[in-house]
Amino acid sequence: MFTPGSKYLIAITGLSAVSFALYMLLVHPSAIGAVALIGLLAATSLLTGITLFTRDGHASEGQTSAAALDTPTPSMWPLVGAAGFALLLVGTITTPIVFIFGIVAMLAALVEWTVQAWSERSSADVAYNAQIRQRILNPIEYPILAAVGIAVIIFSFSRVMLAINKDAGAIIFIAAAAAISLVGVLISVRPQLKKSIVGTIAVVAALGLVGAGIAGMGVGMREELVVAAQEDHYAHKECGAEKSEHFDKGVSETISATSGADATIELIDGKLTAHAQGIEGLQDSITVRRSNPINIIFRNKDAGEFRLSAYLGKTKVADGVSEDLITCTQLLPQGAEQWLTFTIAKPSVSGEPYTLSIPGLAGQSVEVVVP
Amino acid sequence: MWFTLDNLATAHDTHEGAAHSSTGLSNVKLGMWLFLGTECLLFGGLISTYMLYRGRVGTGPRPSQVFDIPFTSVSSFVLLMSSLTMVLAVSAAHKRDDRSTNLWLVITALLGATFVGGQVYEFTAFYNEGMGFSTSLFSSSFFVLTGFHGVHVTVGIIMLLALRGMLKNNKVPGSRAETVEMIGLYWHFVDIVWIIIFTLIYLIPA
Amino acid sequence: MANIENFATPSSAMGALKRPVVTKGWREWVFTVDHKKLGIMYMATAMFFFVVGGLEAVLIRLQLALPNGKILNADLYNQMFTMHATTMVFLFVMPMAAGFANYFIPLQIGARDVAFPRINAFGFWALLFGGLFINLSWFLGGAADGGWFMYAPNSGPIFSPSHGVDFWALGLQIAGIASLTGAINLIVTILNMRAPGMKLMRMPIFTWMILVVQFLLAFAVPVITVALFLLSFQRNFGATFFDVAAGADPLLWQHLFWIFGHPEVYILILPSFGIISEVLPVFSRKPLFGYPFVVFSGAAIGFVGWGVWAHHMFASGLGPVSVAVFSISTMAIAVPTGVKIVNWTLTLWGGKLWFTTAMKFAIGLIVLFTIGGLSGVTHSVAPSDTQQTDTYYIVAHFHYVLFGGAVLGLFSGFYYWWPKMFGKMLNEKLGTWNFWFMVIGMNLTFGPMHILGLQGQPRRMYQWTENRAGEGFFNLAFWNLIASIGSLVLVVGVFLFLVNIFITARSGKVAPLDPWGARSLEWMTSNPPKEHNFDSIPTVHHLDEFFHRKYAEDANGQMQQIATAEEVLKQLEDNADAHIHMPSPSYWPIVIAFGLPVTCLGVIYSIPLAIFGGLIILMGAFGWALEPSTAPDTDFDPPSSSNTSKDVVHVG
Amino acid sequence: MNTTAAPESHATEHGLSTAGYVRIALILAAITGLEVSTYYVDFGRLFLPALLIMMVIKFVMVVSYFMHLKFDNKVFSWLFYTGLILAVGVYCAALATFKFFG
Amino acid sequence: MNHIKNASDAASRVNMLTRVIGRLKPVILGTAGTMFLASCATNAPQDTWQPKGPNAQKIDSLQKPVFAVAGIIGLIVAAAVTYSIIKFRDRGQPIPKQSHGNPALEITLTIIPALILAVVGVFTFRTVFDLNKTSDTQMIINVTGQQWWWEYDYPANNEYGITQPIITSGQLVIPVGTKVMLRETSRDVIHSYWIPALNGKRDAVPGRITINRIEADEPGIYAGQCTEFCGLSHANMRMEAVALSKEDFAKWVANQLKPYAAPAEGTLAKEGETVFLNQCTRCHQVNGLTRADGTPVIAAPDENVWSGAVPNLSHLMSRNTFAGAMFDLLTPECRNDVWKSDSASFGAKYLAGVSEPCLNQTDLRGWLRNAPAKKPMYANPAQLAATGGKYRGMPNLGLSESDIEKLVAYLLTLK
Repeated sequence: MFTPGSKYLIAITGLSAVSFALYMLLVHPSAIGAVALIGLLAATSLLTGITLFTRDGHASEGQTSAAALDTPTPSMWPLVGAAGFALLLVGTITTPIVFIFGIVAMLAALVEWTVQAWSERSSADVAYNAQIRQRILNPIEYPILAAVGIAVIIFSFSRVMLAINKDAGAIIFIAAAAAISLVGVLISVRPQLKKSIVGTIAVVAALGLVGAGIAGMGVGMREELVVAAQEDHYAHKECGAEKSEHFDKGVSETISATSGADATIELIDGKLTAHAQGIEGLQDSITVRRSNPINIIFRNKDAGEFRLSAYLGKTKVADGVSEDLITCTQLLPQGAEQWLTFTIAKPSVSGEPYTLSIPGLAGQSVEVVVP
Repeated sequence: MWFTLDNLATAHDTHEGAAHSSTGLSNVKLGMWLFLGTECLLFGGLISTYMLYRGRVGTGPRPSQVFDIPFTSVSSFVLLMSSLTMVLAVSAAHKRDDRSTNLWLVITALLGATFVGGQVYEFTAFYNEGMGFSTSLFSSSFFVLTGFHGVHVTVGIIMLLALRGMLKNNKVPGSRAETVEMIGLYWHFVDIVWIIIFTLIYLIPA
Repeated sequence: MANIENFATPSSAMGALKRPVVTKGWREWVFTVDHKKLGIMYMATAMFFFVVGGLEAVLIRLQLALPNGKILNADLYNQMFTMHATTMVFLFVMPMAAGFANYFIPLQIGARDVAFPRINAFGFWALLFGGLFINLSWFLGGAADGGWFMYAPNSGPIFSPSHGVDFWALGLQIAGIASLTGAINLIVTILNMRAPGMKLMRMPIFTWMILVVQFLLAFAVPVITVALFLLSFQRNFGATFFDVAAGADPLLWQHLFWIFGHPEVYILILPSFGIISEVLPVFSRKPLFGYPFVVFSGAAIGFVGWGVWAHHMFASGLGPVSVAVFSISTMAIAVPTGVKIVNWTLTLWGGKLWFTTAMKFAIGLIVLFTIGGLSGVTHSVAPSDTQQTDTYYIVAHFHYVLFGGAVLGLFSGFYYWWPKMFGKMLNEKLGTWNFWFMVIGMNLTFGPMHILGLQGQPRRMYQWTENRAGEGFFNLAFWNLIASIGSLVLVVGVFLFLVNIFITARSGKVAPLDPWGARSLEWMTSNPPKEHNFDSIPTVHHLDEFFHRKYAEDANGQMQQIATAEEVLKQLEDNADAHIHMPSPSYWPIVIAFGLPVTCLGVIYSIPLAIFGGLIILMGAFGWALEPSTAPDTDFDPPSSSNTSKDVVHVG
Repeated sequence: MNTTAAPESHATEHGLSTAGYVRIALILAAITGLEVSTYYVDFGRLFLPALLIMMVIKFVMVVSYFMHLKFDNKVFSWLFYTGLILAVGVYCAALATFKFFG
Repeated sequence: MNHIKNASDAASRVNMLTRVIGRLKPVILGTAGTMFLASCATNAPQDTWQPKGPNAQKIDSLQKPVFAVAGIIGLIVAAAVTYSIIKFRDRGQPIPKQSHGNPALEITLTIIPALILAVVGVFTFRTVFDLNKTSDTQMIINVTGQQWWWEYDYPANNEYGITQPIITSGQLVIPVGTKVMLRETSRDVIHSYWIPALNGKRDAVPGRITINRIEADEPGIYAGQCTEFCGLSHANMRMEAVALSKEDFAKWVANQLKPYAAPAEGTLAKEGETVFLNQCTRCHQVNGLTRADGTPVIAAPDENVWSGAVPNLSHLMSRNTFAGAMFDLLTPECRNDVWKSDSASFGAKYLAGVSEPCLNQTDLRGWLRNAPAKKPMYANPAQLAATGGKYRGMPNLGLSESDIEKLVAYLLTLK
């Protein structure tokens, strides 16, 4: 009991399934292609399912075709489909985004057009046909439209925020929220407000947002973020006595867990002392395991800002050239503490000890012994 | 998440309506509150993970180096206001004032979308400052916690808009007021989670 | 033009698709929302996984029968014990209990279905697909190999490079969704849909225990959800949660896992407690001794169960304060458990005991669970636990609890409720054989493990060596062999049950209306129950309502029969409700549930597939929300004769 | 819409009047402002307790008024607060074993 | 089912039975206990009921009474159930009174176990804190687990003559009567250190340091096994604790600190040293070993193995085991000789190390020939994508038989 419509859809579904399988198996699959084909497959199988399930919806051709064929309604979907195809072609030679837009537009056109054509043939009654179209497509259209709407708002808004500076951002953010709320209040307290005015406000706001979003995209990110991305300044530690502009900015945290510390290193009265876990008293050297992340807590109890710097031996950068391996905490103000984790793989050799020291404070160091 | 969506339509499943139930309460509402109770344990777990890991930064920035308190304060404020508009929608629904219900639902959704937009901005900015998903324990747990919250907000927005569409087409099953109220409960829950996140994660330094 | 009118009717104007109208053949099961059909499907699924998990167990025991076993290699062995535990816990005991709950809760509280029938159907399909999804990993590069506790960092991408752990984590996530929805559904059902007059303290004890279990599930599942998300994010998206080099603390996983995992233990055992608390009174011919105590001890176990999780971590270096506190709280939970055992024993005391197979299993539970409970007390003592944990002593302990407790209880339930579900009596003679093979087999298998453990054989070893087996005739080699032989006896026992099902289906005795002289509401309907359960909802005046409708005290204080079960039922039928609305079947639960494993496969292999799965779920959700509330014909006409389960079908 | 009555006096079956809700929202906004001010003004030792207390107040207000828990059947409160208290208790205990609070 | 025709007859029989049972109770209890003990293996090396040090002893004296109490309660329940089954079976008696319980009895039966548990709780509490006491520690040893072996390093400790850190693996050597603190951690996954005769287990958690205390009363060798599931060869991750008298321990320390002695020129062992330098020093460290040009050899296990460490072989033949204590370096006869010796002669036998006739050639050669075949490890180069090409265990080096011959000769010199 297959209607011609469902046969047609089954065929398309089958074809898209085959092409998807072939694409995944034979062609080197790319995410875009896979998404496109699987989208096609999803859409066609959904339509197939719907037509199959609703064949008891009086949509059989014989009953209604004669009447229906006389009343073709104007449709924008062929146009959308064509535009989608154009975008797809443009996309293949420019950027993948355009390609995806093209695919999406074509899919949407395919689905809408097919369902529209099918529904128009289902009876002679236009209202009934519209209803049947709605019945099938609304559940698909609503979520997609909602998702697109949300995505546009989120995307545009975030582009604007990225483009302007932090302070202006906060102000614009609150202004936007206030505007939305105010419009809400306005409409709410003036029930006689005309629909057209509300519509105009909505369209203007939407256009404004999208325009601002595009402008924001054009401007790109604010300079400080661009610089941050280029420099990656939190990865670059400066382990001497200098005060790094970024790395040392705003250290006031204390560590929150102390369960895994091998030793606590404290700076008190200009002296560096070690307290190894499980050993009573203070030591001037700690024995640590090789090849194991060593967690050390550095606590600055002296006035002034100090950092703990760990010398971890040398590493070969090229034949005959080696470099000191050093890691460090940030500059810590008095009373602050920070976690330092490092790993030493090779045993200590006499004469070249591994050490923990305070840059700018001579003569104070804790030896790290690795058996 | 989808469970909540289900509330759009479950009212008619309960062949014994609220009036006949043993407690005199609606099944859907009882289920919804229970669901929110279980969500406490979900967010509790994520928040605890963050609390445990917030100070553990090997590479990359520490919390205080990236957080932008003025911006986040505005975010919190926006979400708080959306709670107000949501409650107005619920209130209007109970008064059978369709126009106001629709209006406040849309306004709530818009405020929610602005919030999520702000979050997308925040994530992008953090990423540029060298804080990727895998950078440190702090970054992983931060993104997972706030990301889960963001997903909850997004689901809420979708539900609000879907509800708006269904109201338009008269397709809301069961009592409309109750359906609006259920989505309202979900939305407020997302708000109270943010109240906690804002204080514990942003305002209290690691 | 007539069509328009059709569309304008409220029921059909709402949805994109009509609800299924054909309810014959496979559609009867696939699109059903009937709690009884779902209950049976839950049980069938669970039984299937019980056999799978049992075969895994047998392979494990065969490997360990002799020193340096060669049947499995180390890798396969690790997968085997991981999947054995996962299957038995998540895919056998939990779904089996869910099946019993689904089938009998509405019947026991006098309801016609659960609160959210479609969610109920979704829950079942999600569980089935989740279970199949986990087991799919066997064929796709190997199953999970980190143990069911999946301790980090051994579960990380470096130490477990196959996709097994991915399948495991995502599959449990799916099963977790099923459990969570099921829990919310059953709690609402129990709270809201009780028959008139059924106060909380008149609810059957099985219903009570299920209520406690569902609360535990509702609050415990989100915790494992968090843990599994963290694990999946680490394995699939490069998060650092358990990456020790980045400073992570592996104990985080242990806490999250056991905060879920300990309530989980009670989730597994309490349904069986509920079952035997139904069975013992029926076959002792007297009410459950101390009903309120049993109820409150169940609730107490539920509460205290949240405060004991760290006893699984006594050896992990929590520090003395935590260890001491959790040690004490663990001892505390023994008290309400003890209360239950006392009450069961006192229910037998002074009764008129009828030793049916169901009763045998129930009594077996009392004794064997007591052994498991007491061995549990010995390692609530934290210092002893550091000697016993991760040895076979623990394996012995929890198998006495879970096999001697949970499984025997479930089997008791099979024999007790089979006539109710299928209208035929399971063969009692075969049942007795089944019982003895299982009990002897289980004691042979798990009893020696006490000795193995106390004499120092650790768990999870793919081989053991004679070097550490000691000397003498009764050395560890001997006990390992005995345990393996016992497992085969156990297999025979379970096989006998399957045979019994088969024989009963072929030529079983048709069950009388009230074969056991039962006491609670689920027996106040035909065998099997009609689609709408009760022709009229009974009004409840007593705990054990059915019994009190059949018996009353005479002047001498002796119980005398005042009505037969048939008469009680007749009375209900005579007052049948005129219009009974039953929920209509639906296409969407299975569609949404199917979207879940597709999405998860996508997470593992390719994101486009995940998007596709997401689309299925989204479409399913909208179809769900927009489908009409009923199928075209909804009204049900009252029955004309008593045995009408066949004629009455219509769920509209 | 009645915009004059005090929130408490106008508590109906479904909660407050519009003005009542707006009032609650204003209080919440004010508390949020106060919270944010801790970032700029040094509260000394009061910092942590003050923030936590304000958080709890906001939480409870939203739950009680916006979510109507105050006006609704106690069963809902039981269900929700059971989950909440369980979560707080269990997770705080877990964090305590990591020496989080000391 | 047999139907007993005469109910009163049955009842009297039952009564007699219960009386007999009551009289025999102590006998039954005693027999059950003895039977349980008799049904156990003798001399099981990891028996948890054979404490050999004060820590394990504390646990033992705490748990034995608990076992006894649990056993008695179990018997009472079993007896009560059995009695009910016999006494109250359906013999046609009328339907019993529908009594719903007896609150007083219930409360009593709730309070009694609660009291018993409270008593147990008090003792548990004390023992927990007692076992966690660390202030009187006399010696510290770092214990590091990795897949699938244990490394021990002894920080410098002048009191015991340890002038510079000692590193060893497989066998932990401690002086008797000394309170030793083990600081445990792991380089990869969680392991658990467990010598049942000396103390309960304690997990070695990566990123954490956990503390466990052991002390042995008498010289001897105590077996243990990793008890936290740690992957493929978890079953093969064993360890032994060797307790030596204080004097013997000093000798052991002195031997460990002894500098490297190169084999004499022209011997097979010298050729073995060359093979070792070429094949083994990528990962295995032998302290003091130098290349031909005199530069010290420093192994780089971190570049080849995921855990970043492999056993240090400096004094291999002073140990009795290899490959994570999975295999013995001694032949079964020699091993028995050491394990079975009394505490007086044990020290000397252990310190003798491995001599050529005692060497377990089969396993050692097999190991050198193809290690992954002897012990499951992720050592297949094709499966190392996840670890970036690093091994998790010893790979198959493809050594020739003559190389193996030479290596064995060389290894025998590492006393």
